[in-house]
Amino acid sequence: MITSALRRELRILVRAKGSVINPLAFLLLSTMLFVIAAPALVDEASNRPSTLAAGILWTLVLLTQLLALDSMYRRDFDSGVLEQTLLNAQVPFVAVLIRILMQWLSTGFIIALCSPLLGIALGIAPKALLITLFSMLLGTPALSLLGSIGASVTVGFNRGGIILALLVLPLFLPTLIFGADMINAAQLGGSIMPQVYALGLISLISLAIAPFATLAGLRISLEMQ
Amino acid sequence: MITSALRRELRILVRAKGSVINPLAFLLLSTMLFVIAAPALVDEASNRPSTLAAGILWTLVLLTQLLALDSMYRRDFDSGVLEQTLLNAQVPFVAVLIRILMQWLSTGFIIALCSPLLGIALGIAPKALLITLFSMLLGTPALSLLGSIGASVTVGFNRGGIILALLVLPLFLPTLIFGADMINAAQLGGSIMPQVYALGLISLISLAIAPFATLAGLRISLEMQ
Amino acid sequence: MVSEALKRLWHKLGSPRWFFALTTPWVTGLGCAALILLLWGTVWGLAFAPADYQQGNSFRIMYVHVPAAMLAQSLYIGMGVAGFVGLVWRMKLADVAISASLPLGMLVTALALFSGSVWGAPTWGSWWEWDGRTVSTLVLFFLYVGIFALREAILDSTLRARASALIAMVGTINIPIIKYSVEWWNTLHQPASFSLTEKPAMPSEMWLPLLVMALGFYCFAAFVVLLRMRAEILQREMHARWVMQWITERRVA
Amino acid sequence: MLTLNALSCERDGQALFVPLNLAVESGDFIELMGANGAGKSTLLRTLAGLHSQYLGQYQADAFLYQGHRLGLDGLLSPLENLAWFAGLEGQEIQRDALLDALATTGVLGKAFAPCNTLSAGQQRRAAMARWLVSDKVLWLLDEPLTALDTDAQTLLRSILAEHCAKGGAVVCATHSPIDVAGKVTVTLQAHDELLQQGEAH
Amino acid sequence: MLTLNALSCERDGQALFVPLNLAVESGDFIELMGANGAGKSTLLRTLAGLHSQYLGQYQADAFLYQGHRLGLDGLLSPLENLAWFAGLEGQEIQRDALLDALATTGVLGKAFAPCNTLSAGQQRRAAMARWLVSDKVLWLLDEPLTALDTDAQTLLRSILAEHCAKGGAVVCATHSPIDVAGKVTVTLQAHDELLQQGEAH
Ligand code: HEM
Ligand SMILES: Nc1ncnc2c1ncn2[C@@H]1O[C@H](COP(=O)(O)OP(=O)(O)OP(=O)(O)O)[C@@H](O)[C@H]1O
Ligand SMILES: Nc1ncnc2c1ncn2[C@@H]1O[C@H](COP(=O)(O)OP(=O)(O)OP(=O)(O)O)[C@@H](O)[C@H]1O
Ligand SMILES: [Mg+2]
Ligand SMILES: [Mg+2]
Repeated sequence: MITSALRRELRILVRAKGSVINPLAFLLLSTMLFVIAAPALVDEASNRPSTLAAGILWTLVLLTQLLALDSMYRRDFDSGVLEQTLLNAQVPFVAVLIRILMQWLSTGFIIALCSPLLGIALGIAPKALLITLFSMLLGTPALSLLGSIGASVTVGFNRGGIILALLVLPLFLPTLIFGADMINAAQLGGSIMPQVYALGLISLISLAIAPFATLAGLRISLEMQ
Repeated sequence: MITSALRRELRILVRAKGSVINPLAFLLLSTMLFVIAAPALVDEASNRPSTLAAGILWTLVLLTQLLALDSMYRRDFDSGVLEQTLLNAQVPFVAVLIRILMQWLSTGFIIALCSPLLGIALGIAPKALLITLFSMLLGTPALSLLGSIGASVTVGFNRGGIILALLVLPLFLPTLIFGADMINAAQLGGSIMPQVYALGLISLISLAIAPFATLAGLRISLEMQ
Repeated sequence: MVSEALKRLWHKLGSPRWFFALTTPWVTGLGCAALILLLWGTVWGLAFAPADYQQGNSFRIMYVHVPAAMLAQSLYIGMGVAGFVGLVWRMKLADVAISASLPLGMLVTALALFSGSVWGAPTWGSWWEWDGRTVSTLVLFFLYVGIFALREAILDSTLRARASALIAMVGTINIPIIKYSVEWWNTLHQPASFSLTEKPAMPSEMWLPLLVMALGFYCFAAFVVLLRMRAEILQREMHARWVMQWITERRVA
Repeated sequence: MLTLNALSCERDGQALFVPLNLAVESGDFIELMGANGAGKSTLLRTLAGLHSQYLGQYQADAFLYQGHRLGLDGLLSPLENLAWFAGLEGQEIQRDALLDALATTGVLGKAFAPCNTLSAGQQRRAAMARWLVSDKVLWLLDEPLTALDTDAQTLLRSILAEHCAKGGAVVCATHSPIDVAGKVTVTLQAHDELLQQGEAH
Repeated sequence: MLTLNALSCERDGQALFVPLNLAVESGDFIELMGANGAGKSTLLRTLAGLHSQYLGQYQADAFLYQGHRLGLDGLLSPLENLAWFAGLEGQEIQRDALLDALATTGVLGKAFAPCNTLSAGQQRRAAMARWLVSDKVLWLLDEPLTALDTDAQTLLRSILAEHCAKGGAVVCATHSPIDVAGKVTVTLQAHDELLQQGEAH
């Protein structure tokens, strides 16, 4: 069951290439917008380590993730694939987990890989770039996991996008805070261990809650038809 | 035809209350996230007028508009209302214009009304708050108009959200630049007339292009089925 | 034996009719208690408590602000618990409770935010400061708004109940995380010039009225929630015989 | 009312069916049949101007098109949908006339419920009510029998027959024959079938 | 295989139809009829566990459910969809068996095309192929005749008959009768009809 589900996800990823490239492109674009709209930002960063940059980067990652989450279950819901999955999967829990994993791979993971580049653009101190990558790797799973809960409940709505934002962004807050903080700590040369523990803990708690809550949410959405 | 179309739009607005409240809530939320992630922003603003704040405010408005745009034609497309509109409307042009007007009223207009509040939160100088409102009123119509073009072309895709962003954000750039600049000019006590002309011109040009381009885009999307 | 009795009690608890009958006498009691406590606390706090040696009279906003902020959190946690009960035992009453506390919770949170800002103007010199407590209250407000938006979006009552129960529950699990992280963030970035974390060393003439006000707020909340729950029950069970009976009895009386 | 001149629809540059010649006059009922994938839906969309890849020519009068997507807004009730549709065509809206139409198609009981709470057949019936208030003479219908119960099927037949009798015309893709007096059945022959028979073009 | 014990589905707290008692055994073919809005789709969704508002009890064996939404991913080809579905159920995937199934339902020619480029009937046929590879004994089908051409309708009948003959069971909501030997027709009677007849509960 796992291999065939993975194979399907990979095929869809390849066919709809957009799903990998687009979040990244959105992130790059909005970073660019920021730099254009607020050039003072980078100016100041060139003088001293910018604690602004880390916050802006993480916020943009959050918003990107949000945009990508909206379509997480929509296609499967509309086509009836979702109902077939929940009805026929040997272990629906695993099916949901695979979906979340793939969502993370196609957004959070890719974003993490490119984050040092964005860090440079925003003026994060070079010595903190690796930590930037690391904070993204640690934090973005929580975004995909918690986001999945919101996406599952709102997939039945036509105007889901923004209700999703309302439900999910408050939950993203701790990740944002610790993520940005970790980068800043690295920039200022302090210890990053507390933030590492915090981010790890958040991701773990999300992992414990999200698949069950998502399943419940999907069941509710399927009843809405 | 105009009255019945307006009546329908109003009814939908009332039934799906979210469409008015949600963009606003998203904007408030993302502003909050920003300030939380980058508290240095407001700290610095309290000392001297912040030229960052205006840019950030306008960027967030852009992103909010983007989120709202995704669902602009989606419901009508999926239900077949769109195809009936284009086939049966006495003047499809007017039908599209009404749709854009309502989209603006439920996003850009409301956002504009609340922009002074956000300005306060981001630390824009009090004397520039009215100009902030004014710049939003002048600039957001262009966002709805240009955004409508992108939304019309991408409505047939499942993963429209992010492709839409890629298509539309570059078009939004001039509005962003002049809008942010107008607020900054007001903060620094300079003349704002050049920016007023520029924003007005952009909105007018968009008004001239957008309905036709949207119609063409919708026709293309309808052929995709 | 005991488990049987417990089971029966549990079953009864789920019955709106039983709840309605049980709470009939409470309404007036809670209403009166709220009225008396609020009046007493207000008069005491506004007229008799001594002025603060630093803040003068502006500190009196505290008598609204602090109870409102406390109630805002309690109501959300209450909703989370109701959500859990509703999801696990499919108890209809749980959703009645959520729908009854939601608007009040939003209002009270808004009140805490508003009174805080009004208080901030003289003490901090600004309407808004980004600080641990202000942020977590703001986030709480958004959590309320999220559930509200969700409820608005779902037409079917059963599904609305399940969805909002789920989200309320997830939100409640996250509240400690959010609170902790926000406090951490604040301590790292904000100078502690206006820290609220230290309990102000207040004379008892100042905090006793606060206690009365807080009790008053809680009684008032219980009163409003109960009233709204009862109204909701009547509406949902409109066609049930016992509702008809209740209405005719009231007419006669 | 509708003329097809060696019309053949294309998908991805491939002609779908053997070119079609047809002249539909007032009062005609054309039953469009053909195997799955023969191109019926594509042909109807072409005639409605929603598909622009085709060979040959056609010319059509003012028409009403009913595809697989019904064109009902899920948030609005059937009555509101009908009112909007009538307004769209620039007709004077008479609430009673709209309710009459809904009563005829048997969804008066759901006239005020949001359309997304209607069953499949009820939605179809609501869409049918729209045909009754429209003043278009040429109807292009894609599988209108879908989801209709036996009563509604009879009703559909009588609505179509009446429309033709009043001087309208109907082109209707369907898989089960619809008994309307004087109907003409046009069967689309898939292009690759033709190729298989060795009559390559 | 499937037993219904005074089962009646609810929507918004209102019972839809007169409570139903039914025992479906291996080999049974149940044709579920009823007016539009009687509650056929809701009943099938309830049996599939997708609708939880109901009175009474039911108990069902492992089943296959086919609703209005086909459950085909538009980006994947019929073959890929079939392979995914088989994997989901934990079956060993044999590509040839899958292709055979697609050939049986007549969409071998489209086996490698993305499903969203298939016509309505072709998509239905692809979904039918899925029934053939599934090993579920109880089939719950909602209007399976929709969009099928005459060939496919015959095919559907024979597939259903064969499934029953092999010891399976079918519950099938439909508006046009399906000729399968030994079928039992259950007609849902809407609850409000009952009320109108004065037999209030
Ligand atoms: C919008 C701004 C503000 C917000 C959102 C806010 C929020 C809160 C919250 C959440 C609490 C905790 C209640 C509890 O114990 O559960 C609180 C308590 C309190 N707040 Fe505020 N506050 C704001 C502004 C202020 C200001 C300006 C002052 C005065 C300088 C103030 C003074 C207090 C005091 C004295 C307490 C009680 C502390 C305690 O007992 O631990 N607050 N506030
Ligand atoms: N999502 C929904 N919310 C509320 N009511 C609904 C919903 N879907 C259907 N209904 C109502 O429930 C009843 C039964 O609907 P259902 O779809 O089960 O009927 P059906 O027998 O399948 O009809 P059809 O033959 O038209 O497919 C209808 O009266 C319908 O209005
Ligand atoms: N969006 C599309 N892109 C590419 N090809 C398509 C598309 N839609 C349909 N086709 C192909 O065009 C052909 C005709 O499709 P069409 O939907 O017109 O058939 P139809 O006669 O309506 O069939 P049915 O009886 O199944 O409804 C089919 O072979 C189908 O595979
Ligand atoms: Mg077709
Ligand atoms: Mg049905």
